[in-house]
Amino acid sequence: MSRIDPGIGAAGEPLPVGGLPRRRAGASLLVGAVLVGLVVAAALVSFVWTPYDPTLVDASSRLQTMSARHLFGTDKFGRDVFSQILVGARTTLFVGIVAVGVAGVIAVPLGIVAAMAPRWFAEPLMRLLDLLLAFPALLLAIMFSAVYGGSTLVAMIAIGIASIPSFVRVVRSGSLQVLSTEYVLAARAAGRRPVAIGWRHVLPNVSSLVIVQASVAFAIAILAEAALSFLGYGTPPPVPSWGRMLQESQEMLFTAPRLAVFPGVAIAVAVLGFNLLGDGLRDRYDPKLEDRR
Amino acid sequence: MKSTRFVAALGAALTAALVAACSAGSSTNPNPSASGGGAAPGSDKLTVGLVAEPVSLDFTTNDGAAIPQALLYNVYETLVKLDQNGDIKPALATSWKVSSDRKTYTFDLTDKAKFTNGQPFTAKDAVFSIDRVKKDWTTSLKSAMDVVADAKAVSDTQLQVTLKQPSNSWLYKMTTRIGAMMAPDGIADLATKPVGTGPYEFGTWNRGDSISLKANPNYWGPKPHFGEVVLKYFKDATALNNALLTGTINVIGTVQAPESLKQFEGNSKYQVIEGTTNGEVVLSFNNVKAPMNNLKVRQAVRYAINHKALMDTCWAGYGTLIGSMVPPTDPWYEDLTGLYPYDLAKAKQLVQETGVANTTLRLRIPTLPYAVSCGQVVKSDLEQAGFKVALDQLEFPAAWLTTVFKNADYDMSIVAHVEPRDLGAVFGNPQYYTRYDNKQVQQDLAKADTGTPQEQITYMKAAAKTLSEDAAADFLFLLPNLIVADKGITGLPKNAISESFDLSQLGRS
Amino acid sequence: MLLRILRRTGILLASLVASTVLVFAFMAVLPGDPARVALGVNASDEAVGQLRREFGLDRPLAAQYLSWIGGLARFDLGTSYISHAPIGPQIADRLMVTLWLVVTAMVIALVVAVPLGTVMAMRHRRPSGVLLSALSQVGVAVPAFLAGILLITVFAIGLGWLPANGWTPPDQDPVMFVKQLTLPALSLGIVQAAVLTRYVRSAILDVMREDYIRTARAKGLTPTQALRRHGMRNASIPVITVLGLQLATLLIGAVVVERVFVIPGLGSLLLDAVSNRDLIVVQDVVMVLVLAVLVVNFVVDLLYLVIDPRLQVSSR
Amino acid sequence: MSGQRVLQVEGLDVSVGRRGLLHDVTFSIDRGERVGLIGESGSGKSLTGLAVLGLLPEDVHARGTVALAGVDGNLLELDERRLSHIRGREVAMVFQEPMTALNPTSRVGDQVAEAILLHRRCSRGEARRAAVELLDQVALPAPAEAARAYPHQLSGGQRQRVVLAIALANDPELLVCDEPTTALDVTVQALVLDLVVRGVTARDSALLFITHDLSVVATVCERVLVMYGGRIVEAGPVEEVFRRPRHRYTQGLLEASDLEQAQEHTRLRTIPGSVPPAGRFPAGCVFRNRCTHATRECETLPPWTGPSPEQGYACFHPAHETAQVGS
Repeated sequence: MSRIDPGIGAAGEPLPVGGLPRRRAGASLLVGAVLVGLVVAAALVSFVWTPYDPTLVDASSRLQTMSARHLFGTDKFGRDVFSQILVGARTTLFVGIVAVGVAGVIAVPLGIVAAMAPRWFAEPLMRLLDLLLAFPALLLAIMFSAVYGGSTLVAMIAIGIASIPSFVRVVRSGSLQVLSTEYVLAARAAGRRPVAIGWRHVLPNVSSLVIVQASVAFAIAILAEAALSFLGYGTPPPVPSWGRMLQESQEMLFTAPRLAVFPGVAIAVAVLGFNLLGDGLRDRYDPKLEDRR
Repeated sequence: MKSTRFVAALGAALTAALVAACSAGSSTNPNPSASGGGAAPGSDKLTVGLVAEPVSLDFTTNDGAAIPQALLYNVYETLVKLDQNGDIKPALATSWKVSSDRKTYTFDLTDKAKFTNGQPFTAKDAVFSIDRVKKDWTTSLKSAMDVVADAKAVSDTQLQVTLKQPSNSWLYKMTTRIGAMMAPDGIADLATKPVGTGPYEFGTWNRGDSISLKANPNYWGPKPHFGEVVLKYFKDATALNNALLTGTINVIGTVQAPESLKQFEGNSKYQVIEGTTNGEVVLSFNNVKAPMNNLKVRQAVRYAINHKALMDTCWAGYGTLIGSMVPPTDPWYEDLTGLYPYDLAKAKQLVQETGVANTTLRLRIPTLPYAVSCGQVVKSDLEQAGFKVALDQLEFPAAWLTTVFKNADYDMSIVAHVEPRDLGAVFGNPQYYTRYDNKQVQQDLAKADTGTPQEQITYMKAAAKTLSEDAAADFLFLLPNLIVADKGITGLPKNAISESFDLSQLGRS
Repeated sequence: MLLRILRRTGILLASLVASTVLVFAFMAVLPGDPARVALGVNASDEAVGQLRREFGLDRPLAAQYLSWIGGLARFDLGTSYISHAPIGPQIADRLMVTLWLVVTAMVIALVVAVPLGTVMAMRHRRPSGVLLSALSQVGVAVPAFLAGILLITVFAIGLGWLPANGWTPPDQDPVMFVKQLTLPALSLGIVQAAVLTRYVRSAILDVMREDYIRTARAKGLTPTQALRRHGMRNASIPVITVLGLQLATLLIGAVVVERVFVIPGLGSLLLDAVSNRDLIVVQDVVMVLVLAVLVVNFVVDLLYLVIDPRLQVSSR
Repeated sequence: MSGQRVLQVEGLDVSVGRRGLLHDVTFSIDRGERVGLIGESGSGKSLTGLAVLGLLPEDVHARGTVALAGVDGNLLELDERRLSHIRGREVAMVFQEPMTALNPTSRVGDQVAEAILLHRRCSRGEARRAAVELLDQVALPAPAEAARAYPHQLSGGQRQRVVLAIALANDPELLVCDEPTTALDVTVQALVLDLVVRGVTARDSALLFITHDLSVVATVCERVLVMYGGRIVEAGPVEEVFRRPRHRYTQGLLEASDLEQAQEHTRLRTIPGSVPPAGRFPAGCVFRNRCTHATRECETLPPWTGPSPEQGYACFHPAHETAQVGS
């Protein structure tokens, strides 16, 4: 007699100790999606409708409190805060998309290449990226925007570049896993060209990792924009930006605290939304990791 | 054992944590009386909060208003100084005479003044200082001394200065930093150790934080009340307010967030002082470049701006509306605000007429609080009149100086011209960034400088009026001098019309 | 193990050299003339040219680079274009300030995050754990400067317990130093604690699922004992990685909080230098920051060696 | 049935939420007795082992009684502190995966010594010496040096011996082994099995040996419990059960592993279908959806047939004399 053919019971995995179906992962995903949806909805609505022109200065209606006419009140320029929050959502999303876009477009191919390339190439590449990680991204963004001035875009590209290393790392380790699977080995054995393998097999399989990482990077970019705007190096006026609204509200913190509350909450909601979304997606794609971060 | 290993791994951090936690705990012990920091009542130390720390203490090689703000009249003295009303008063020179051809000035100097390095101040030092401006200064301001033909010491207490031609502005300029009197052996380390004859001597400089000035024990004039005055520098207005509210500072020297004054005005612990400055906030035009070279376009801009509303929104209603480049403290001031009243219909009509609506005007502003604030209002106002405006924020100083000031690559900008009597500098020189070239104005200015004091007033008035009528720029408003201080601090300068934040009169009631 | 340390040191040195080139190249492309800013707007071209010669800005870039790193190698950071003061002592002062702030914040973060994260992990299925976890998510979403503003509003202006801003060196007035350090360190620390808590939680959760924890419990250790004796050390490996990254982020992230609390740290020195186009100072500060981050990474790698015996024998 | 009873499990039900994982598991083990628990993956045998040690995950709930000699009361109702005194002293466990069962950052000697220190009053030095001795007992070469090694410096077989040493450190009444050799090389398997048997024999401990490997059971155990779908479907002396399996599942299990048939070039027989996921077994006879003999009758739960819980089966259509017996 010998050991039982594992074939008979392969499908029935033993109950993993501690790994039972969880309801929380779904909750993060749901709450995250709702919060992000809120921000996206605000941005979309602002394209077709805002109660007032968010940049229209009106001295006669300055510093009004919350009312039916001005839902969130007005600022010292008499601009409608609610309208500014709506349009500010656009800025926030724009910022995230640029930063994540820059990082993604560069980092995803780089990560796959780093996984597939021979060691003499991949090793120095990863070291170089480590070095990039050591560069003070926020400060470089400040310098960029100080020097080239007047544009969030420039600063966000800097933030995007700064998030490349972590992106590459994630994509590379995911790609290495995919590359060691049997069907990729088979494809390699069959003589498929590396580019085709990268495109057909690796990319689709790391896409979930990329989405998770993008969600996290999105939140980081939003925080960075808020910080830059707060310092006066971010989105230039009069384009509404939550970070700058917060900064402008400073001098009236005691006389009109609501001017700080609305943008502050908006930033927190957006960041929280993207973080939760990232966590939820991670749990869904990789249940074993539960909620890291 | 594992536990000991774990301690080894994280031990250092945790021990540090405990220590810090303990000390942090003790510090949060509520003790409101001690939160006043070093400026508790009864001590003779005063802390003044200011914005923009100087990068160096050497104004002979570094431009920037922060250096004379801290040092002039306080550490360095001049022969003559400007008082709160804009009049020239004796300082190190107890009296002076002007020759009838108005080219020779004879100053009688005090014999009591001593430099803080121990040397007595004599006419030789005055000659040295004047000559040094021409010889060794590198900033552009040195040109004000070009008119001097010769300076000589008649005796230890008498100085004679001969000008190449009569100049009304020269004596006035002697009240600014170029008139600062320095000692020949006190200039070795101007950037970090200034030596002067003033009521205060330079103490220490915590870079990035504060400059401390100590009362000069050997001062020749009335001794200052405070033994030490600390000038503490802040990056933003809110931090300044918070510092005053929590007793870290006693005085906000220049309020940069006038909206926040509301919280002090009703509070009996504080006093708010409102005065005027020389800072005309100018919406400047690039007068040689289309479309701003068109008078009608410039007029349209001036009609489109609701100055009262602008001052209300962006500077909380503080300040003075001016119709030209002259503050009310100058002798040739004239109310010209009626020349271009707010008239949206007229502005719209002019915009239509000139077809300027098809051009996007670049409003390139420096990253300064008043400019950022006013820029948004100006843009909104102009767009109401049918203009198209792109608002560009350029980092101040570097980016703005290069783009707007040096290369005149702009259509409109907003900047406060804070130098005293700067009409001529801003609009009399076609090379200046306003690129304003008006022969009439230039002639009037020349006549004003070389003429008698009465002629000076007449010609300056004429120049100011021409300027305004020709819409060489729009004059948004005059920056107010806003000071908030603990109740009981006296002698604070009401008006900021000299280059100095004059600390010599400070006291406590 | 020795081989590993040598190898790691080699990487550190190579990274340093590479980063000097990167930093210098970056500065070289920044527009804006320091000489002109120093002299003011009306300065003549001759005067500007003279000052450029004085600074050595007229030399070829390669020569400028070599003289810069030559100075660095001798710990001479050069002289500021604007203030004409030596840069080294200035940076040292500012770095000390930033380090005090950052290290205190880090300690606060650790003291909060390690126990909290552990509790969250051990109760991750119970309502209390889920609630804490949700709270930490909110904490992560709050920008540090916003936390700073709130703290100032409540504790400085509202309650008057602590000064709203400012900085006093510890040797000048230790009491004031601690008072002024508390709020900024808290506002940095709390946000970092929120982030760190989540990492601690997931590291502990991962570890609790490890077989050796089950072995330990089968030996007769309670879950808490098992975690303390066998889990913590292993969980500390990923946490230290994050700690290193956070320390690096904080060195830079401190700049915003430094602004809110008017603290003369490295970040504000850099911001000032940028706006004055004091490029040599900018270059030095960025270099110091990069160096600090590289050193932190190096130390983290060495810590791995201490903690994880698996790395001690084989050199990869 | 002779000798003193060490473990008595009665009516053990284990569930997660509303999903039942173990049903009415009843068995006992006497001092010095070696009992095998066999079944496919997912049959619930590991859970049974964990339940005996009280090591079930937090959200897994157990009902019934688990009684251990020398311990008052039901193990399932004891608090964590009491349990921790029992674990490692009265009852110990060896796990399936030696590669991960040891703390990678701690020396193996310390890990063995810890088990001793936890339950005995002795100095650290004594514990360490005892640990070396234990390592010697499990035939680790150069035990003194091995004690100073970290787990990663040992092979899988060596590590499993360390785990065994930890388990035997306090001469437990009962040793539970959960597939201790599955992850090991065939050559090492025999050695480890031998050490397990020698270890329990020397201490006169009871052994619950969980495995899916019938041959291992045949060599190690005297008695066997067959588990499927969270239920014990058959029990009896090894000889008896393997010669004359009564339950159709046991029969299938034996046929599937019958090497001689395979040598006759016939296709290796397998049990049709696959094990359903935990908690998704059919009502009635848990095996009926894979059983070729199943009838309507099997939709009700087959009763236990046999003289005692230690011997018998639960099947309506037992394989009597018709059972094929491997000779």
